[in-house]
Amino acid sequence: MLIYCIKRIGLGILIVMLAVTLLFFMIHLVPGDPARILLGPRATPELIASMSQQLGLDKPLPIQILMFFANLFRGDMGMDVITNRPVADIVFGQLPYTLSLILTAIIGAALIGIPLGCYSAINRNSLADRVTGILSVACITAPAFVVALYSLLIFAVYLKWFPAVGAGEKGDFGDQVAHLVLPAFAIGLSWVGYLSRLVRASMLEVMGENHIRTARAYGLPERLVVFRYALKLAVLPTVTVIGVGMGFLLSAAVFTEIVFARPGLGKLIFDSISTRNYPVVMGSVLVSTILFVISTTISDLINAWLDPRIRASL
Amino acid sequence: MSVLEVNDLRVRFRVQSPLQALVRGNADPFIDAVRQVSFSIEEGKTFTLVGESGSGKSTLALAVARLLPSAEGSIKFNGSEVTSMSDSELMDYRKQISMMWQNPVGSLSPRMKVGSLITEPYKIHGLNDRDRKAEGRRLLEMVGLPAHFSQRYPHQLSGGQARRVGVARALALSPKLIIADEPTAGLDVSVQGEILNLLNKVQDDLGVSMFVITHNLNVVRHISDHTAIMYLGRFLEIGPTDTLFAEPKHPYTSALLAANPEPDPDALREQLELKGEVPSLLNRPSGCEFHTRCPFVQSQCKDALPELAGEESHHYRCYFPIAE
Amino acid sequence: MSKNVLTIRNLSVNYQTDQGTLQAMRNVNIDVPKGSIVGVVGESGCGKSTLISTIIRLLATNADIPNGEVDFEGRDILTLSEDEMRKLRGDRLSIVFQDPMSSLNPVLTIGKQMTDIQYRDKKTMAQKRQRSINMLESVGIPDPASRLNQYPHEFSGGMRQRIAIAMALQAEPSLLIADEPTTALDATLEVQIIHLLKQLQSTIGCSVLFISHHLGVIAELCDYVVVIYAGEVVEEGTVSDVFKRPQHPYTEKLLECDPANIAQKTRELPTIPGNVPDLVSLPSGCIFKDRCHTKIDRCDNERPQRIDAADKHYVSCHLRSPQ
Amino acid sequence: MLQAIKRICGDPLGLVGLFLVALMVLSAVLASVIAPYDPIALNIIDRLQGPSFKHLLGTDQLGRDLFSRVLFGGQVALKIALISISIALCIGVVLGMIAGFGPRWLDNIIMLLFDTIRSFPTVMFALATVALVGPSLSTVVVIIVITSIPTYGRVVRTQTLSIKSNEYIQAELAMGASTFRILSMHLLPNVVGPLFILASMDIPTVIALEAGLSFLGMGVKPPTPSWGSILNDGYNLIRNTPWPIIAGSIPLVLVTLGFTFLGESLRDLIDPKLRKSL
Repeated sequence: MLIYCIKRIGLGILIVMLAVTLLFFMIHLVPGDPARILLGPRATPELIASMSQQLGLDKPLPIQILMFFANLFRGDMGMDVITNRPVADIVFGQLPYTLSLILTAIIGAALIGIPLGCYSAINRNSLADRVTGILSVACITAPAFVVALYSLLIFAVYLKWFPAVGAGEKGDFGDQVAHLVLPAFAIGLSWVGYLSRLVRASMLEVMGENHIRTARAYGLPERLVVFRYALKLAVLPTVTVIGVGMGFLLSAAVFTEIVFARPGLGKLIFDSISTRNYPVVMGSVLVSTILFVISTTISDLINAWLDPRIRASL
Repeated sequence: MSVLEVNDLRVRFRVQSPLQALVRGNADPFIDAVRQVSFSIEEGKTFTLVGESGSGKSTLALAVARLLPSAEGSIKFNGSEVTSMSDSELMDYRKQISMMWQNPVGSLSPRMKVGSLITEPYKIHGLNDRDRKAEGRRLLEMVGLPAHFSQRYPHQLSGGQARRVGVARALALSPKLIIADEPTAGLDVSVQGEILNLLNKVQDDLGVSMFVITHNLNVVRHISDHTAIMYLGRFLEIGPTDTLFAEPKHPYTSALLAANPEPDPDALREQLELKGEVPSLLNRPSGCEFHTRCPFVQSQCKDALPELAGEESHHYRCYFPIAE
Repeated sequence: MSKNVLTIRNLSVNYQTDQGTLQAMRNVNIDVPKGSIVGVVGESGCGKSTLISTIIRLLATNADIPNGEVDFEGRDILTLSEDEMRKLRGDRLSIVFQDPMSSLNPVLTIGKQMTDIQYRDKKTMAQKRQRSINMLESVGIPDPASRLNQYPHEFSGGMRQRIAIAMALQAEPSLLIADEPTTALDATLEVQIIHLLKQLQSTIGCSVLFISHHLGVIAELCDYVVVIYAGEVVEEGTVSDVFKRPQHPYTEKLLECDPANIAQKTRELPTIPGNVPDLVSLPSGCIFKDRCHTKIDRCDNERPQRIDAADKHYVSCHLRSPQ
Repeated sequence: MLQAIKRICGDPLGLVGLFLVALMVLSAVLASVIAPYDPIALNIIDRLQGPSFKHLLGTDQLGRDLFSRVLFGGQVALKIALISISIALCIGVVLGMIAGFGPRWLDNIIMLLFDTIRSFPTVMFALATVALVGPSLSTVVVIIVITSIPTYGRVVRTQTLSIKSNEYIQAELAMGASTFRILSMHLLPNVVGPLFILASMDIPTVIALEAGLSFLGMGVKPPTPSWGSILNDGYNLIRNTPWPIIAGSIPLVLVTLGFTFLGESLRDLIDPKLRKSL
C-alpha cells in the first residue's frame, strides 16, 4: 500500500510537471515573441525587455523551463500585466469561490444521485425506474451552460427566488448560500443523472455476481444483502468517477461563473482573456490542472484503500 | 530419432518490479516457473505432461513454442537450437509445429468464419498457390466435420466442434509436432472420447509427434507413450506411460492415480490422500519440494533435493520410492 | 414419504427465450431420503443448475414452473412465501456452490460473512464468532481465530471451498445441496473435499444432494444416484445398482465412456455420437433416441414411462417396459 | 444492418433518438433549402420579435431570423463534430493499439501523455488555447481533437489489452502471424464496434463544447451562425426577451438527447452484456 501511495503520488507530480511543460511550450509554439504575447496590447519595449529578462528568454530553452519550474516551486507565477500584482495572489483569491461551488455541486449530486441509483437498481424495470432512467439521461445530456441560462431565466429573472449575479456579501453566510444555489444546481444537475445511472449499473452488475447468490442462498435478509453485501462493492467505481468528475465540474464552472457573474477561476480566465492578461490566464489554468490532478490522485488512493483486494496486492 | 529435445530448461518470471524489489530488499524478484526440465519426444510418438494447476505445465509448452523466453537450457527441434533462432528460422519453426489451445472456442478469432480460420496458416506463411477452399474442405473432412461448417462463426460451434476446428487448423501445414494444451478441457466425457480418438487417428495417419498437456491422468494412458509428472515446475517422475501406471515410484504419482476414482462403488481403493495444498512458487519448500504434502515424509526429505534417479527410461525424484 | 427430506414430483421448468420456450426440465422426480447422499449426474446442459435454482427458489426471472412440487420436510417449497423461504435457506436448507473464487463476497472478511448468516440466532457477537471458529476448525482450516479477520482473496481455492462448506453447515441444515463443489479444484484437492463432506455429513447427520458430472466421485461418495439427460431423469437407484447394472442405454454409455473405467489401454475410446437435442423444439418420443444404439420403433413417438426395474431402481426406457 | 434498424425501432427511446438525429442531419444538410431567410442578413426593423408565422422562432437584436440561424448553426455544429471526432478516432485507435500491443515502456509513455492531456479541465484548456491563437472554427476542431484522443486511446488500449490476453491472439502468434496482421485482422474488427458507439455518444458532448465556446465568444467567429452565439445573444438580452435562449437551446437539447438515446440503444444492441446491466 505504501509503495502504491508513493507511486501514485509520484505519477501525479509527474503529470503536473508534464502539464506545466506543455503549457510552457504552448506559449512558445505560437509564432512571435513570447514576451510580446504575454504582455498583449500593452507591450512597450521596456516592458518587453523586463518580461524577457524575467522569463529568461535570452537563455537556452532547457534553462528557461528550469527557471519556469524554479519560479513555480517558489509560488511565483509571474506578475499581472495590468495591476502588477503577483498572479498567485489573484488566482488563490478566486480559488475558494470555485472550490465551494464545485464541492457543493458534487456533494449535492452524490447525496441525490447515489440513493436514486440504488432505488432504481432495486426496483429494476418498474415505472419509477424507467422514469428515473429517462430523466437521468436528459440531465446528463443537458449542457451546463444551458441549464445555467434557464435557471437564471426562470428562477432569477422571472420568479426572482434567488439572486442572479455575484457570490453574495462577504461575511453574510446566508447570502452566500443563496448565491450558491443556482450555480451549483446548474453544474450538479448532470451529475445527479450520471451518478444515478452509474450506481444503478454497477449495482445491477454486483447483484448478478455469484457471491450475492450465495448470500441469498444462506437466507440473509434482502436489506442486508443490498446494503452490506452489494452496495459496498457498487460504490467503488463511483469514487473514481467523482475524482475524474472534478475536471468536468471545473469546466462546467467556467460557464456558470460567467453566466451568474460569480467570481472564481473560470470568470478570472474569461476576464483575463478579454484584457489579454496572459500570465493570469496561464496561472489559473495551471492551478485548476493541479487541483484536478490532486483530486484524481486522492480518489485513486481512496479507491485502493476501500477495496481489500487492491489494498493487499499493493 | 527425437523430434524435440529439451535439456535442463528453466523459465523465470519477474514477480516484483525493480522498485518493489528494492524497497522490500529482495535480491531475487523472480520465480522459477519451470526448472531443470529435460525430456525428448520421439518421431510419431506422444509425450504427455501431467500436473495440477500452477505446476508450470502450460508455461513449459509456451517456452517450447518460443512464445515465452527461457532463461537457461536448450530446446532442440530436429537438431537445431530453438532458443537462438533468428526471425526467419523461427518462422520456419512455427511452420513445423502447431498448437492446440486450452479453450476450444476462445482460441478461434471470433469474427472469422471457420473456413478462413483453418486456412489462415497458409496466408500467414505466404502459401498463396494453394486452393484454400479445397484445402479447407480437405481439412474439415479430416477432422470429421461437414463441409458447410466452413461458413460458421466460432460462437456457433459446440465445444467438441470447436475443438475439431482447432485440430483442423493445427494440421493445415502438416506439422512435425503438435502441442496440445488440455485437449479435453471443458468437454463432456461422451465428447472427450471423440477428440482423443481423433488425435490418435491423426497420429496413426500422419505420423505426427505430439506433446499433450493435461491434468487428467485418465486421459493420458490411452494416447501417450511417455509421461512426465510435473510439480512446482519440476519433473517428479518421467517414464513410459505403461510403466508409470503399473508401477508408480513417486508418492505424488500414485496419489494422482488414486485421485481419479473409477465409477465403481465397490472398488477397493488404495487411498493415498495428500495433506494440504500446492505451495506457492514464491516460497518453494526446501529439499524435496513435495515433502510438505507427502504421506511418507522423512527428515532427509527436508534437507536436500533428490536427484532424478532410476533405471533405463523410468526416472523419479524421490529418496523413498514406492516399492512394488 | 416422511422418510424423505426432499421429494420432487413431476417438476417442470421453462425459460422464456428469444427463440421460444426452452423446456429446461420436464416431469422430474427425485427423492432424497433422510441421512443419505444422493448424487445427480449429467452432462453440460442437462438441467442440473436449473434443478438447484428451483430447490433454493433462486430461478432467473425468465423462468416459470408449469407443474410439479418440491416437498421439503413436509412443505411444498414452491408455494412458500418469500419470507418463509428465506427462513429455510441457510438454516434447514443450505448450499455449496461450484466456484469457490466468486461465491464469497470479496470486500467483507470471512468472519463478517460467517457471523452475518447467524443473524437468526440471538447470541452475542463473541458466541457467534466462537461458533464460526469451531466450524472453520472442523473443516480443517488451521489457526481459524486469526483467519476469521481475513478476506476471501487471502485464501487458496481449496481453502475457500472449505470455508464455503463451513458456512453452509454452520446451522446444521437437514439438507445440503452441493453444486459441483470440486469441479474447479485439482484432483488431489477433490479427494480431500469429498472426504471432508462425507465425514461432516455423518457427524451432522444431514442429507446431501450432490451434483456432479464426475462418475467416479459419485461412486465414491453417494448412496443413491439420479441420472439426468437433457432435462429428464432417465434412471435412478442405489449407486451399486445403477453403476453395476445400468438399465438405461445412456447410463450404460456414460459409464463406458469414462476413461477411468476403461481398464485396457486402447486407441479407440467409446463415445456417444450426436448432440443433445434442442430444448426449444423438443423431438417427440424418447429424448435420447437420436443418440441411442438400441433404438426401437416405439422410441420415435411414444415417451417412455418411469418403470420400476428393481427395488428402488427406476428407469425410463421402452426396452425395459414389460409390454 | 437492416436488422439493427429493426431492433432500434423496437425500442421506443432508440426510435426517438433515431428520429431526432435524422431530423438534425436532414435540416443541417438541407439548411439552405429550408431556411426562409439569410441567416446573417440584418433587418433592424424586425428586431427582437417573438415567434410568428413570419419568423418561426422570432428574431434577434439585429433582426436576423432565428429559425434560419438555428438551421445553419446546426450545419456548423454537425460539421465540427464529425470532422473532429473522426480525426480523434483515427489517432486514438492507432495510439491505443500501439500502447496496448507494443512494449511496456511505449505503453507507459503514451499513457502518461494521455493522463497529462486529461489532467487539463477541457474548457480551461480550450480557453488557454483560444487566448493564444485566437478563436476560429479550426481552433475548435484542434481543441476537440486533442482533448478527445486520450478518451478513445484509453478505450482502445483497454480493449486491446483484454483481447491480447485471449487465446486466439496467442494462437495467431504461435502460427507466426505478423504484428500487422494481428492488429488489422484480429484486433481492429473487435475494437471498432464499442468505439463507434462511444463516438456516437460523444457527438453531443462535442456539440455542447462547441456551443459553449461560441457562447463565450471563443468559438466560431461571428457572424457565422452557431447555437452558442445565439445563446450568447440571448444571455445579453435575458431581461428583455427569452426567445433567443429558447431558440438556441431547443435544438441543442434535442440533438444531445437524440444522439444519447440512439447511442444507448445501439450499445444495448451490440453489447448484450451491457444491456443486461442497463
